[in-house]
Amino acid sequence: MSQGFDLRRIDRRIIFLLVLIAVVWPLIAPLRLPMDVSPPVQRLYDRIEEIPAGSIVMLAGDYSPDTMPELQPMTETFIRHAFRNDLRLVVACLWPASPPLVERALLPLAEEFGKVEGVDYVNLGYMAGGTVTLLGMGASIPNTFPTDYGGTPVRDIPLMQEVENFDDIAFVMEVSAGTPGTREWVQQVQSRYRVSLGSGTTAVGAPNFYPYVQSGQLVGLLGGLKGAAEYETLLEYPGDATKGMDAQSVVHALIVVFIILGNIAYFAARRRERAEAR
Amino acid sequence: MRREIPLAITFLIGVFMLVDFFVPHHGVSAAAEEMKQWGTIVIAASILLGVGNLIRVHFRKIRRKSDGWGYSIMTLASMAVMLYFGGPWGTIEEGSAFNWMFLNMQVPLQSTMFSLLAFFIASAAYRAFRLRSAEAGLLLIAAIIVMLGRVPLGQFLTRGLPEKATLPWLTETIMAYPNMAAFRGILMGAALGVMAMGLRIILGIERSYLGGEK
Amino acid sequence: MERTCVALAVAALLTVSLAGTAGAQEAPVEEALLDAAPPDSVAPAAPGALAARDYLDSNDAGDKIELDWELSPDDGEGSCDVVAYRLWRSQSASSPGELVTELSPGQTHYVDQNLEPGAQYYYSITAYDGTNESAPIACAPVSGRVNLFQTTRLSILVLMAVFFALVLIFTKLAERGAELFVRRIPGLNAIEEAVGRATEMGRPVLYVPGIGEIDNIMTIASLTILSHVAKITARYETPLIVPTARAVVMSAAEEVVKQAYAEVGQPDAYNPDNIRYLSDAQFAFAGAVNGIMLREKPAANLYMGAFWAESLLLAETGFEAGAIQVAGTAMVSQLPFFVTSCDFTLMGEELYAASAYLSREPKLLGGLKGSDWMKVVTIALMALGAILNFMGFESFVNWFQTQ
Amino acid sequence: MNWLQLLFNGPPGTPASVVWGFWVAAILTICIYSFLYKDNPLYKFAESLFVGLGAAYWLALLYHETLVPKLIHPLFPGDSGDPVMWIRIFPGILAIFMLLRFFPKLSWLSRWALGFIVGMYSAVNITGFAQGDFVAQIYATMTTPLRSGGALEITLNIVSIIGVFAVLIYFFFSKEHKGVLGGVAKLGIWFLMVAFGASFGYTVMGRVSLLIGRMQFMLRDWLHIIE
Repeated sequence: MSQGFDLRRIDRRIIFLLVLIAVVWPLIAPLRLPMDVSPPVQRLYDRIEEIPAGSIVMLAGDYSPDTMPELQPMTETFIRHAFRNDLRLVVACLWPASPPLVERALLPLAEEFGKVEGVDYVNLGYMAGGTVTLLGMGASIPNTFPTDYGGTPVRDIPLMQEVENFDDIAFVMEVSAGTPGTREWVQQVQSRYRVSLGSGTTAVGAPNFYPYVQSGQLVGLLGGLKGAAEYETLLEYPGDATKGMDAQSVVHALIVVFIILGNIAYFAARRRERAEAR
Repeated sequence: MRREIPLAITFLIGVFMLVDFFVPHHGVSAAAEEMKQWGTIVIAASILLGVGNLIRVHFRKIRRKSDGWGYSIMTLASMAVMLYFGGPWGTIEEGSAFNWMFLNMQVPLQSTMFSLLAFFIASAAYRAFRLRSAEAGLLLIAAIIVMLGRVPLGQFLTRGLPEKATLPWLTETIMAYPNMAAFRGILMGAALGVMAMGLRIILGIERSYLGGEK
Repeated sequence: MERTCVALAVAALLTVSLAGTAGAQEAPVEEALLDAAPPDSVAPAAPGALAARDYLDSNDAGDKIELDWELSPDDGEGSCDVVAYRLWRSQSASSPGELVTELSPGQTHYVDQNLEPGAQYYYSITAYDGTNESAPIACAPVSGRVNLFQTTRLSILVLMAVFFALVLIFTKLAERGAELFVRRIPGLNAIEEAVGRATEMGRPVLYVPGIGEIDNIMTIASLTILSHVAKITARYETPLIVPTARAVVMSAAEEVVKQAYAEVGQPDAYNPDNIRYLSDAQFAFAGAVNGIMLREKPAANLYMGAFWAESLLLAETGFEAGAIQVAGTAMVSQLPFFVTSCDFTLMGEELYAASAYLSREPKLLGGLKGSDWMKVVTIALMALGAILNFMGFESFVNWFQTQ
Repeated sequence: MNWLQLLFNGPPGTPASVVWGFWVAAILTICIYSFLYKDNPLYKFAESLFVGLGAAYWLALLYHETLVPKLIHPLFPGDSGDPVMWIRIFPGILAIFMLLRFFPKLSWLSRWALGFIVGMYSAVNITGFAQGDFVAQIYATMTTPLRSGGALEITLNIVSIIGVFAVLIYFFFSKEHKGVLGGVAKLGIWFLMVAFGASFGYTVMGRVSLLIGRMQFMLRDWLHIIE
């Protein structure tokens, strides 16, 4: 048992160091690996392309800083997509941390595209209540969000004169990190009010939502940083997600190697123990 | 009476919201809409309750000088400072001190906390994820395909092969068929569980949420 | 070209929204508009046919009318003359009535809301270029019908009623003491073997009830299983360590374990110091449990309840320490880590089934049996539907479409 | 030299508050990462800060974004010209009841508020799950295309219908898993394992992405090493 070098006894901190190197090195010296686009991302992009200019779309930001690296690129790219196609944008959040995070992407992009607050876009901010808030929006968005993020009453906002409920929204993009999130939007809004819904989620949540993609309840799905990078590729505007893909590749390879090595060490040790026992 | 009234409220509001789902009449939907607005207010109060509880726990820790009470002072102090900027008299918008604290303190703390998991998962990959059975083997093989196929590396490794032999195609096929089927089964089973629970709550069979008899 | 068109539309909408509210501001905006588009006296071509119908195929409160029209030839790619469509609504055929809304170019769809159910409305639409308006295009009068039931949701109501009936019938049967068969969950055997091994080795058993709150159904199910485990450890006189992350869960766990020890006649073997509150913070909790694993060397680690990201920290250390590990959770994202690092895992509904099996509580059994037979109904329906759909009989399948 | 300039002043035109913000964020990031070496006071300090800031943030947002527009303004419109919405007195009372939990003698009243939201959420969950996760999934399974598409696609579609059945049967507890039923249940496990494998891969991806995001911040915004 004690003979020789036992692969299983490596200090965790050495593993941590290897992971750190695997992340930092490709960030400093990019490998520029090729990028493919998966069907759910392509379908989401195509659906947004079909929306006539001038239509009102909604961005639902339901995430917090912990999942920002995955989801902020989706928010940014969707806003860019909407502004590029001259869609008007309403932002509504069920998570308290979302409004300032969306605002961080929204304000510079509005300036870049020359969009006017209150006319081309509005950030309605946060509202407590989760699922019940969604149902309230189904009846009346102005009653559910009486003021925007800055506290302006919605009846004083020109864009909101055209928005009563989901009948006036051509498409909803839900950027979701958990509950309330994609599942609640599908159940309460897409199912109940016939809304065209697309979603960007954390990688952890994405596999759960494939049934919704197959059934058409979601028109498309961005899963994790790779989904965000594919979306950036389609928009021909590589951002943080695309830049992170090389590091992502290297760390994945490292973890696959760890799993294989770990199992080899495990089975070797087991065989040795059995031999000793005999 | 202390239990009967809440149970009656639960029953009435529950049945009313069910009716609202099936009956589109204006009389129902107008009342239901106002109810939903009330829901957001009462939920907000319940969140206040949670935060209040947190404050109470830390005060208690400080008073009793229990383990790590110094950190509890830190927690309450940071809370007080942030509330000083963002309370009823303050402002929370872009450019405010409150916003600065959010972006430069809360954001890095929270996102770094969860990025620790990247290290932990790597360590567990090396030390604990084992092909201990045929089932676990199937799991790990699918995991490895997806891990490689969902990053550009997978495309790079299988470039030049026919489309249906590439890792990205294989990954998407796993996701869209067996993965989809299994999650649909889980979804439907979970839906039944939630519906049965909802029924028990509305009918007052399940009342553990009301807490113990006092 | 398209860009300027929309910019114009925005300017025009701005005029409209400002008009009336602030007279003083009217002039500059008007001027800006004049700068951008030289005044003309030619009205844009009228939009194409307008169609109005009761919204939701007569399935709503009757207060919404859905309108569709075809674009004016001057919209978009044409001469870019249209800056807005103006939709008019009237209660009589003779007058255009009031302006409902102005819509941006490119739009061909609108839902008019908050109308009086049953009243008859006449709609017309014009194309507008900022100064001139085209001839109105009208459509036949339309009214919304009041409905008392959403017929598209009939399938939901029927399936719900069947399911609820099953649940209530089985609950009643269980209350009356009927023998309701639930198969033994293999995970329970694994738990008992693990506890047995710990006893043989003379080392403690570690039971982590997750980090969920007490109202989490996984935590509740976990406490039922804890009671079962406590009875075995009490009989074998094996120490049982229960670390918790929530103060309320700790007191509940204390009650459960104490009672279990009393029930098997070993009240003195109960050691309150072994039920511990460690920390509310996720990673701090995981760190403290790992400390227990390394110091007190439990031979069996049981993880039952709601787990989040700390799952892999616990399972990794437990695996390293060489303990037998059995896990159970319905947190789907954590299941893969348990499956690959534990000897046995209760997956999803198995956790609830195990708790119903052990407690024999009527409400749990009723739910479990009701769900079971509903699954059978569902599979039969889906198989039948898929076959009928394949053969081209769509009416049966369409009954399940709820939109 | 230039790099030091960047580190302490940022690119030309950057306000000092932004540069300071990066420094604070970077230091806190390092405090958290110190946990990887071992649990230590720096980590505990950062953690307690995190808890306090998070609670304060939530309180402030609740007040400004929910309570003011929904409850306080409707009841006390001041000179804004809006009419008083008297009906909002009722949720106001329920909200106060909820907070009475803090006073042991009156805490039973909080059950009224609890009854209200639990009843509402139960009903909303019933209809939401029934429509979106149950009937809609039944319909989607029935309409899985079996006549269009290539042979491979049709085969995969049949496989996925069988997969749904097998997983549902795996979670069927009213009969012993023996014979045919046992075989189908076994098939169900395989489907579950492939799905959990996918879930595993995606979870790894997600966790790694978070680390990449942090490193992008450290290397770019703070240290100016990468673009």
